[in-house]
Amino acid sequence: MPTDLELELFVFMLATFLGLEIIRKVSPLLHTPLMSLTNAISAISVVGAILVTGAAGATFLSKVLGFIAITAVVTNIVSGFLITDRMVKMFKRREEKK
Amino acid sequence: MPTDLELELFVFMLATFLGLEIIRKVSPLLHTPLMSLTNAISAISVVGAILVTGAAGATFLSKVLGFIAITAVVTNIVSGFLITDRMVKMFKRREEKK
Amino acid sequence: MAHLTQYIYIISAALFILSLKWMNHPASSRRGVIAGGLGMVLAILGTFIGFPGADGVGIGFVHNWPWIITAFVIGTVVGVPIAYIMPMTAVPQRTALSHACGALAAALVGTAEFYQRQPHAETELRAFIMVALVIETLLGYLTFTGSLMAMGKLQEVLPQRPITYRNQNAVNFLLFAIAAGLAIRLAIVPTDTFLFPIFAALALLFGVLLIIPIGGADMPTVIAILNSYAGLSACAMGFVLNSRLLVVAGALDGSSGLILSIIMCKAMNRSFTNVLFGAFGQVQMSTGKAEQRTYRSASAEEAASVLEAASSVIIVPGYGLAVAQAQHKIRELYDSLTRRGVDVKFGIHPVAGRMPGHMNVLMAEADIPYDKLVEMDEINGDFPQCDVALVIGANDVTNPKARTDKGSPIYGMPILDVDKARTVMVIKRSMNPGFAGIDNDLYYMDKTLMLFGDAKAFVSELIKELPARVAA
Amino acid sequence: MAHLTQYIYIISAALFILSLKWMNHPASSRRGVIAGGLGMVLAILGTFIGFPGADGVGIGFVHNWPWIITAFVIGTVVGVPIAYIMPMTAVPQRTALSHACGALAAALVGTAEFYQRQPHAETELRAFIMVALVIETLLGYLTFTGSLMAMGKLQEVLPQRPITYRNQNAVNFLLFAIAAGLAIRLAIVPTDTFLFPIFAALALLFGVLLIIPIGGADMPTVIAILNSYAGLSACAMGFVLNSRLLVVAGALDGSSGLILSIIMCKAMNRSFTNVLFGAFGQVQMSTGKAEQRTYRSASAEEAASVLEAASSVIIVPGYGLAVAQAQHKIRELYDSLTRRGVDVKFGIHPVAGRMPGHMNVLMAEADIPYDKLVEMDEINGDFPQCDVALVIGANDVTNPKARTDKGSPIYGMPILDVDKARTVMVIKRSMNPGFAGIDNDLYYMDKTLMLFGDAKAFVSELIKELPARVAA
Ligand SMILES: NC(=O)c1ccc[n+]([C@@H]2O[C@H](COP(=O)([O-])OP(=O)(O)OC[C@H]3O[C@@H](n4cnc5c(N)ncnc54)[C@H](OP(=O)(O)O)[C@@H]3O)[C@@H](O)[C@H]2O)c1
Ligand SMILES: NC(=O)c1ccc[n+]([C@@H]2O[C@H](COP(=O)([O-])OP(=O)(O)OC[C@H]3O[C@@H](n4cnc5c(N)ncnc54)[C@H](OP(=O)(O)O)[C@@H]3O)[C@@H](O)[C@H]2O)c1
Repeated sequence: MPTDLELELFVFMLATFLGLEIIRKVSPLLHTPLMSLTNAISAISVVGAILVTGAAGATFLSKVLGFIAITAVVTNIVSGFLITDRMVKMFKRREEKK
Repeated sequence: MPTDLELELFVFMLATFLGLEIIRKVSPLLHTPLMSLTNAISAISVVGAILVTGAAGATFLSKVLGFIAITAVVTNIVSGFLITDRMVKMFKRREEKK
Repeated sequence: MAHLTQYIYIISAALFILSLKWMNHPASSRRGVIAGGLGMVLAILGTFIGFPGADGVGIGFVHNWPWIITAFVIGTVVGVPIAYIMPMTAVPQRTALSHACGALAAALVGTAEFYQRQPHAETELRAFIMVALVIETLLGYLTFTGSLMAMGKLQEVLPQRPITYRNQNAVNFLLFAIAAGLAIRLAIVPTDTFLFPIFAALALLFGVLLIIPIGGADMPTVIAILNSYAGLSACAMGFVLNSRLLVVAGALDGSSGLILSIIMCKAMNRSFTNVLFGAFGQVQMSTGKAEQRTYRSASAEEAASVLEAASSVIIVPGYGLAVAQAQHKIRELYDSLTRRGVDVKFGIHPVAGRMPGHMNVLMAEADIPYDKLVEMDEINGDFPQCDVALVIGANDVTNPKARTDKGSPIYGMPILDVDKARTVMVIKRSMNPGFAGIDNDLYYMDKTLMLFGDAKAFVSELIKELPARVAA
Repeated sequence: MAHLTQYIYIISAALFILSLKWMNHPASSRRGVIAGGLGMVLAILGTFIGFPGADGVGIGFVHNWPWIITAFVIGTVVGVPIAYIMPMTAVPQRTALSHACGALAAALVGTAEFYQRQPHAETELRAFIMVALVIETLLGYLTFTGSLMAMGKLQEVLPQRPITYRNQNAVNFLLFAIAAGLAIRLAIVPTDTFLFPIFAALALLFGVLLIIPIGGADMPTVIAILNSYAGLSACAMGFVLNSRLLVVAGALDGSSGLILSIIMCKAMNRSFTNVLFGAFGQVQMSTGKAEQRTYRSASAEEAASVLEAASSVIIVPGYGLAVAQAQHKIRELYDSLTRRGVDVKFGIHPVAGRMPGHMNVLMAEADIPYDKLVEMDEINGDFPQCDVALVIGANDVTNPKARTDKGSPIYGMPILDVDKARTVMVIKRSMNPGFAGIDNDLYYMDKTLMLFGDAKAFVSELIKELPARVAA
């Protein structure tokens, strides 16, 4: 039976190929919002931060580090998605007003 | 801990996205070789056929079915890769002879 | 060793992905085939190395070597000649045959697993495994017979025309419902072994019934769909055996079939359901007869003089060229015109021929450089500046009715704008319609010359006329 | 509930993938952002739902709620204003800051796991987990300080110019070697806890040292590379926590950073190593002084009359436009010219500004329709037919030396062919060179008019002149 490492490596391989394919197709118009979007997505480490902080046997150190980590990534999540949204909303084909 | 099903579904999801991205980019020139190539690749079920036939406790039925299965997919593997190779070798940009 | 196998599988999956990636361009396509082959060899070796022991884990030994080796030998002995003898015009049939083989293998492995695991049904045939297993066998068996039927139609062993009868769709649906019912029952009570043969037989039958109402000319789309099913079946096997490699390879195959069938349907301006349940070819066949209209025909000699006077020619190959196996003659024509300083290009319609990309393979086989094979969207701008459009065995893909006649069955299908060329010449054997069974307005235009004859024979004559005229 | 979580994670990963896929076009990009946000919310909810019990499996409860909730509240309270107050010209700095936050979080989680798991080091800090863990913390800490440095340089809090000293690369390498050595030691003997703080400190220091020799103008490329590192760090966390969702999201982020940095390096015709170790900006700064050459300058009034006589204008925005925050004024200029029947387009160079795509965002912010923003390769064919090329705060990306002068540091970098336009007008404050520190031959051409002044102020004047002239 495959170990966890082997499973994760498999997934990593697939995800990297997929990432390279998809990102290559992103319109150059949108490279700046793309960067802030991927950044917001990589704030998925919030999952790890919650697991560390909320664990039953969390030490005080874990709680403090986890607390800082959650604060940092939640800031990223909130500001990342909102600012990306603000950016992409600006892109309009035809001028609406006037 | 995730079960096998959950792991495989995850992999399936990734592989399907990846497949759709990659195939969409295949040159229309090569759609016919593409079909025979993917067909050769899906002969990976040879792995399952070997596992069934070569298992320690394989029943006679398993051996017979596995035998037919191996024969069928090995035919696919051999003819699939060779004929695809024959096809793609035909595509030349500049004429070599003359 | 079992761990080594897992790493080998990761490499093997990566090679399969690279293999398909490299098909995006002819220059890298050969590398793609080699990567795919290497991935397969690694996967097979890895499977032998990592064989589980009697206890299901750890290092073990492969049993029943004689069976396995014999099967490998037979498969190789059969496979090699198929690859080298098969003419390129028969590629669609070979593809259908190999789908049948692949699907059969998946179905048989599923069947073997089902019986083999019976003694430990409780643990080894749990609900999700049984669901995957019935999907694997259902798709496997129906794709097996379906692909054989498709092959028969393409090889013209079976009748090309759709076979229809009253309530056909209802009968098919009922059959499918019974098979699905048995599948559900088996998934819940995997020990009902007596149901399995009935289930398998229904799946086999369903594959046949699914294909008979579909016309021969729709077989290419059907093959792509069956390709997809075969892939999904291998994928389901991956779920049963808990093998990611199988899941990935199956998913790649499945998405490839899906995308190719979508491309074909789009190029024909039809929907999936229309292909699968439309019995398209037959219905239209009868509407072909219209009032007598006049056209001009010409001899090979006249045609040669027109070609010689031209400075740019676009050749449009179609299904008739494949039927006549005229690709090598066309290459001679191309050479002979190019030598005279004529600019020759080929206009390739995505569904010309009997498989997507079929014309490209035939032209490549005849050593025509691939940068001369121009896709529809690109070449359509060139027709108005082109002196002669030479249509060889193509019909529907040049029919201007697709643009203008809302009532026509091909209305909306994108076509090659052959009618915009200064002169049009059409090589075909008669005024008979093509696959869609409708008259082609192109043939009745003032600037069109009909060149009657078999594509191969007529092109040979053309070639003979050309140097003669230079000498004169 | 733990199973439900796994399915939620699958959906969440699929949403992230779709999110990036939909960024391929502005029309679907909003959907992309929403999908990404939804994926994130699902992932967070799924984590709460599936929290493992005290025994590590089964249903459990989240502990330490007050800590978690407080952190969420603070994060939200800080994040919202950042998103709404941040001006678009400061996007590069914000991106650097958020890389710092993300990397810090990954590093801290890794650190916490390291100490938390010490009691069960045998089983929970096995070799492969420790390898992943040291990669996570190494990349996390160095990206944290590196990104802060990058932000400082972009915000011009820190000196822009590269700080170099003798044997710099040797010192950096030595430092990295020590950190790597400690990492290996920790991976082998995870109970050597006293080594961990030293390791972390070295990683933090290395992040600083890595960035100081890089010039401020190279920060955009550096940010993309750090983006990649932050992604890989999240990925490594996925290996430690055995979470596929983290692996996938991290890999997506990692490949995005990689591809963007490759694009930037290509657009500047430089290599990775050159960016990271070249101390490029400084060396060139001194070569800027050449013999006195003559150029023509013009007033806003004269410039306005040239613009009015034109029937097609291509505006080329550059870094100076961002500095001057002139995007809204340019929009007014665009409106005013368009109203007069002038055809106005924008020529966007991939590395104009301080981030890939930076100019597009600024122009979009000013409501300029995105079909008027034309990429370099497409617009270059239009310059010869264009009456006026109006360069606003751009310099290097228009320098013809890149095409002709093999000795120039920007030789080979693809540029906008501004010099092919009938008339060229350049708005900048002086004859000073741009980022590459070299003279721009464009300014000395007979057909070039220099318009000296701050971009925003000068464009305002231009706009004022335009209606006045119509009234006259
Ligand atoms: N490629 C695909 O993937 C695909 C898939 C599904 C359906 N189809 C359908 O197939 C059709 C393909 O269009 P097409 O224009 O290539 O073919 P077509 O419309 O079927 O016409 C072929 C023509 O070739 C002529 N022909 C047959 N044998 C010949 C010979 N030996 N020498 C000279 N001419 C010969 C026939 O006319 P005579 O009998 O007068 O000689 C016929 O009109 C389309 O309707 C398409 O929708 C294609
Ligand atoms: N975008 C990216 O991703 C990226 C990444 C890495 C490096 N870079 C580099 O950045 C450079 C970008 O090229 P570029 O042409 O956009 O910029 P540039 O070559 O740096 O030139 C900017 C010009 O704007 C002028 N300027 C500055 N402030 C101004 C103001 N307030 N009003 C008017 N003009 C002002 C400056 O001249 P005065 O001082 O005379 O006014 C300067 O010559 C390239 O060399 C590129 O390689 C870009």
